[in-house]
Amino acid sequence: MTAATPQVGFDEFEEQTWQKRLAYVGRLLQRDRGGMLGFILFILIVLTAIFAPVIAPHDPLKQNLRAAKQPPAWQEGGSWEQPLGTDTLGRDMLSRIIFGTRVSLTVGFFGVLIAGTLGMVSGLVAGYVGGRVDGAIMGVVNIFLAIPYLVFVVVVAAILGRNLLNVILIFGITDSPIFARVTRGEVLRIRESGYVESAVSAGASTGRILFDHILPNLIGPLITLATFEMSAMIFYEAGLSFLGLSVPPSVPSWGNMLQVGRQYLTIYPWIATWPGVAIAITALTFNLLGDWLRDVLDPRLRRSRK
Amino acid sequence: MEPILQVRDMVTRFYSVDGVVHAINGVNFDLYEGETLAVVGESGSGKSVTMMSIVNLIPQPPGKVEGGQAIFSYGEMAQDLLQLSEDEIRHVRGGQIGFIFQDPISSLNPTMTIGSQIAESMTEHLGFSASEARSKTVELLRNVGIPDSERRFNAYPHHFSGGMRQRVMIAIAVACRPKIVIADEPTTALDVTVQAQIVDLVKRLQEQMGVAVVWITHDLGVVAGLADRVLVMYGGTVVESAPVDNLYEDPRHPYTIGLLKAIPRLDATGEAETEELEVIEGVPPDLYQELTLCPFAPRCGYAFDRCWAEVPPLIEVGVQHGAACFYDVERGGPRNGS
Amino acid sequence: MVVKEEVEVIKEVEKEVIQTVEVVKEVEVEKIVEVEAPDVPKGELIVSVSTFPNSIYMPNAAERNASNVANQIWEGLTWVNDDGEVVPALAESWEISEDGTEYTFKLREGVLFHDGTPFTAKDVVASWEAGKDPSNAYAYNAEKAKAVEVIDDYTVKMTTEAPDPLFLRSTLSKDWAMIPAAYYEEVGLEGIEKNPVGTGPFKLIEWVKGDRIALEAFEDYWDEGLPKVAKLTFRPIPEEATRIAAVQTGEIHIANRLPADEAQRLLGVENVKVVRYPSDRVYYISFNNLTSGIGTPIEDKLVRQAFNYAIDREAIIDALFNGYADLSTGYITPGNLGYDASIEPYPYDPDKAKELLAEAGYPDGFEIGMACPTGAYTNFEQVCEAVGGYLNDVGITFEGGEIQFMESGQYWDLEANKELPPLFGDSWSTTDGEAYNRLQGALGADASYAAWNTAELQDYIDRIGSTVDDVERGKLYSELHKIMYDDPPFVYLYEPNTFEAINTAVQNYKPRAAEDYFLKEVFIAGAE
Amino acid sequence: MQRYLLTRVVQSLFLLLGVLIVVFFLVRLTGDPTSLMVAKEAPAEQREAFREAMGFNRPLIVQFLDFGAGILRGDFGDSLHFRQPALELILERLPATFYLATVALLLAIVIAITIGIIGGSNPGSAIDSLGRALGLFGQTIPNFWLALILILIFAVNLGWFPSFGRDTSISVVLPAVALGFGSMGQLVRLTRSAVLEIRNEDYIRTARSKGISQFKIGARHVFRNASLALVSVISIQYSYLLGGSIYIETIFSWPGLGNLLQQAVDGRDFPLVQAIAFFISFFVIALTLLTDVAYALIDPRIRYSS
Repeated sequence: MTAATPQVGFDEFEEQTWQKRLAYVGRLLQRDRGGMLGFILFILIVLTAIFAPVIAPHDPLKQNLRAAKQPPAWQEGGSWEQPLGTDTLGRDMLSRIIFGTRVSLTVGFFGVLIAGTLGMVSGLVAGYVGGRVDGAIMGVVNIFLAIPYLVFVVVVAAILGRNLLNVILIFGITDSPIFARVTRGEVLRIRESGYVESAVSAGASTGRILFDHILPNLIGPLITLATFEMSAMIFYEAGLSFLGLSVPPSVPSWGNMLQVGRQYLTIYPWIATWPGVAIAITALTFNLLGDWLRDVLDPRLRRSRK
Repeated sequence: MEPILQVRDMVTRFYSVDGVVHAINGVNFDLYEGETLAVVGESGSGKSVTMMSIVNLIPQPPGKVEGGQAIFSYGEMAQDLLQLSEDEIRHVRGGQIGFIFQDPISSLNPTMTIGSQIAESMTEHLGFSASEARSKTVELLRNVGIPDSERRFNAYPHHFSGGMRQRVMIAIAVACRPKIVIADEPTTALDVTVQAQIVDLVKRLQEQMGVAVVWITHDLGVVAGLADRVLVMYGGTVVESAPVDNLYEDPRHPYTIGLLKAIPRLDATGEAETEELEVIEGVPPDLYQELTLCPFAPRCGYAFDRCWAEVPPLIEVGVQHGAACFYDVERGGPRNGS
Repeated sequence: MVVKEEVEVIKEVEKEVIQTVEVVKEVEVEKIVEVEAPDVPKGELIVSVSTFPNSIYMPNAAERNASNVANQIWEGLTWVNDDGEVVPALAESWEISEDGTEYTFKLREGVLFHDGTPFTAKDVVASWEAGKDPSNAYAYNAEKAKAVEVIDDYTVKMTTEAPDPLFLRSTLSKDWAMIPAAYYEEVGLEGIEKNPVGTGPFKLIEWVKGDRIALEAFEDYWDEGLPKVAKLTFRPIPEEATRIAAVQTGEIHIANRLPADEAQRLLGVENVKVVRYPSDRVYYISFNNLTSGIGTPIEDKLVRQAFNYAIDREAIIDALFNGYADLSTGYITPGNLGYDASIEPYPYDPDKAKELLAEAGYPDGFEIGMACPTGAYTNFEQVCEAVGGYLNDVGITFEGGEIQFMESGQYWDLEANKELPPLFGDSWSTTDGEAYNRLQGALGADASYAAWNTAELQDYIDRIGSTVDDVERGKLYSELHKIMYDDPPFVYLYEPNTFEAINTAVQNYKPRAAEDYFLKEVFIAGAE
Repeated sequence: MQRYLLTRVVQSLFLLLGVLIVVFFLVRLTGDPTSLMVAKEAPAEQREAFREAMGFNRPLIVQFLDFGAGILRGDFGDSLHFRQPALELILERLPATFYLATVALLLAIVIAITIGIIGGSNPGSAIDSLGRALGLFGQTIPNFWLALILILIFAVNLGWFPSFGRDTSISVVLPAVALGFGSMGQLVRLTRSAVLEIRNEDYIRTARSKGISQFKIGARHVFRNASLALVSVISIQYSYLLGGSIYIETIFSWPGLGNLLQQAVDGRDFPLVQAIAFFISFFVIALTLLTDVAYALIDPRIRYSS
């Protein structure tokens, strides 16, 4: 260190008590207004998803075709009964958007969980064992990366049929190669660093090395990646809906709502606007959060700051 | 003799998440033409930041030079470097003041040939054409002891060993025949055997070019055979400034005294002396606090009430010898007027 | 049998359809300058198609967009005119034998193919042979003729296995394309498809796949004075919103297949008029009594009636089609032969539905499987959702908790194998002016897509299929209409309207209920 | 270097083979295209005859070997729907997609690099804020939605650009913007964070200590190193763009491969799906190879050491 640039102090971070850590996270958030915004929005979105039945004014599936396509309350012909208006089947937009949070978060969370688990395990094995195993695993990963995403998704969707579980599975499978690549890269990087070598020479078992040395170092980059991928999945869901391959039309997912509203974009703009806004805000949230997490967790950035 | 560089009351601060870091708190020193000035201190003492601040090399933000002067005089010209615009100061950097950094591995651009990295500053400051710069560079490479320099012009940094890279760094620093070279711990990252070669190289070039060298180090041990004068820094201030012999024989600041006791000395036979090395008790000062007392007071065995109340200025204690201490070590009591 | 009789009966029916073609928005009258058609072909007419035509050779043109391009290049022996009459085209006249299986055609003389060769009897034989090549998707259309013989250069005799009421109207008018025999011999089927040579008013200049199909006027066309435009270009634009944008900017002249709501948007646009007309396509929820529906409550007639009462179809039409669709009363639609106008659509009466269910022994409703395709038809997913909601209201719940939505390819596979649940949604169109094909396809004992069949229905279908006399056939249709209303094999939903947006410069364009385009008389006002 | 290249080429060939196998069997798992190809009214015998004629009733492995042998002859089979050789169809459409995706990518790269480097070098400046905003919006606006809005504004209301097709030289503008927007966002972020990281590198300090002008530091030192980060993701971005072209080409009626792929998948046009998947994979793999070589050219460390 040549310049006495003040350090954000990660090294001390590890030894501090949780109160201090919390306070520290608070300070970090305070400094990064984007991260702060992302954090607050994230909490709000998660709360919305959890308490959807409590918050939503109506049943999101309750149709009333005689009151279809009502504009938002502040426009002429709207009512506060349905503050954001109604869709083509007369269902309450606000309630559907609120319940849509559940679908999006479920898809994002479990999709990333599956992709992350699959990817991490294969990446770990590939990176750690190396040699032919590495070659074989990365070969498969690369094949999957080289196949056009749409062909893959459409075919899998056609085989499995349309439902929430399948959409999660599809994203879980198609997204796992990215996690595998990142994991493998990190494992290789960590393996080359001195401390794993010294642990090996000190006779530590493979399991110990994995759990004590490699896994803790993987968590940062993987959590960051997961955040971005969750945002991407909310997008993919909308894309799948565009092709009519996402969750069944009856499920109030933002993608479905956007897809239905697309054809009314100029006449009944609210039908497409709200889900669009919901997608944008959620994607924004995860991106802000991801940016911030990357700054805080990525060891490479940490290093370069010194 | 007029000093080539006069630094007065320089203050530099860093604004970070956790608060304001008071990195430099009123630094004063002079640098004379052709001399070697060693700047000594532990990490965080502000020795590098001082030198970076002079030529606007500290990262901004978070860093900011908030006060003082740095008068740079050569020939008829005299200008306050701190007042120059970035465009003006950058011609001083590289043109008049060259830098050698600690880690030659990360300090060279991995994607450019070493030749072009040297030639770059010649074309920038001396207005050389590409071919002129190239031939000068080859010459310079030879001069800093890189064999087969014609061919090595197109080599990349990763082809070189650490010592060779440091030679390249040195070539970069002196490429435009500057008046001052600031060497920031240039040997710390190198093998012991290479260290001596690098020191010799710098000395040789200094003689050839008559350049003043500021040698930043945390190791008082290497200073003895190298420097004309020494500046000891602590907590962002200069605590003692003296000709090198003076400092070793007659240190006047308790911190310097502590430092000197912590150096393992080799006697003529190469055996380490048997007497035990002393360690300075306590921790370095908290730079988040504004400086209102002697920064060394918490660790100082001689500290008395005044030391806790004000910042001691650099007091003339001998010929060219200053110490920032209210306590007169020689007399064994508070300095006169204290 | 006399040909003229046949024509009259149908004329009545078809007239009704044509009258319902409605100009939703006319341009202010003073703006229309009285324009006369040019003497020679002038200007370029640009028409959008909503899909990428797969082939512009009739026996392979997969759907209406493709066949509409083919219609301009090829011609059949007969033609169904705008009034629904079967009129001579490449055949000048014809005679039908007593038993209705032998047709003798007198061919029009002086007709030239695009390559300059004259059209004669041997070309008809070649066309038949090319059409029934098994690699053609619609080979069975050509196979409807068992034999085609050359009598002399301008006389041809055809034989069908049994009397076929649709042979002249359908098969020979739009399913066969007359190709030059010599050219066919030279280039084969592949060559014909790639570089079509027909007798139609336009000939192909180039087909830039995915971009445009460019045609130009055929100067030696047999029908004097036609066509009226010098160039005719079809542009495939699958996205509705883009078709609407393009007709607004004037990049295209005719935008077809627009959704009702979007078409409304064009009402304020100066250079565009919007027309709508009913299309002959029935949307329905089918019941199954052949496989998955055996042993379920839907075998009970009362239950099936209850379903028809349970659904507020008017609300569905208002909400999803902006009110522009007609309530369906059965498989025989208002434009079809034998339509019984006295039959009223089932009203929305949930109480009556509950009563009927109770009477059938299901006072609390029951659970049953239902499926719908996705990506197949405009808004159909939402229609199914709405239907589901109404059925829930009378106590019907679905297996697995919800309607199964399936990608259309997979859906039709299951449908063809009769593996769909007892309730499933679909639609069936026809361009023949009568419902035979649709009835046979959805209810016939040996039809792939049939899920419902009874002896009574089969008997009617068989009789209709062999009755050449239109009056007799019309009566049979009417009876069947009533039977299928009282004992419904389907929940009848709606017959949608088709919207098109047309540039006001386009003159003499007459959209037809069958959505088939014949553009030889269309011209562009002010074209240079 | 030559050995490196050779290994990579061989690897790529294996990858391509893997893609072929996976695509072939995946596509067949969706079922049989007969229902989609043969008219609803057609009698059962004709369905069987069609199946027979197309060879769908043969064992899968036989179909695959046949397919493989065909490819070696340069024959990808005939499209079922379009009734002409799949290869011919693809070659007709390929240039349009290639052109669109390339324009979109170039647009994204040029804008991303300019804004990323200028913004990243001056954190907090107006251009940096613009870059951050672009980065976020690129991730939060679905491209098909953007496409529709662009048509409304720039074709219908302003009349500056055509609303569809590829008729004039400016036809590419709207689709390229809609297609490249997401990539632009990602690349801006990437460039910006790479620049922020590089800015802290010691060699940049060295360059500054040499008194090199800000512009030259950006152009010579930062750009070259930041482009390493960009080059490594360009093949990934390109494959994203090819995926996105499915939506964009459909909306703009652009006569390209994405358009064709959607139809082929919809209609289970097996030979066409296989051939398109193969070609897109081929391009992605070739591009990956190319970028790796480019990477090696830019980064001297790789050139000699691997």
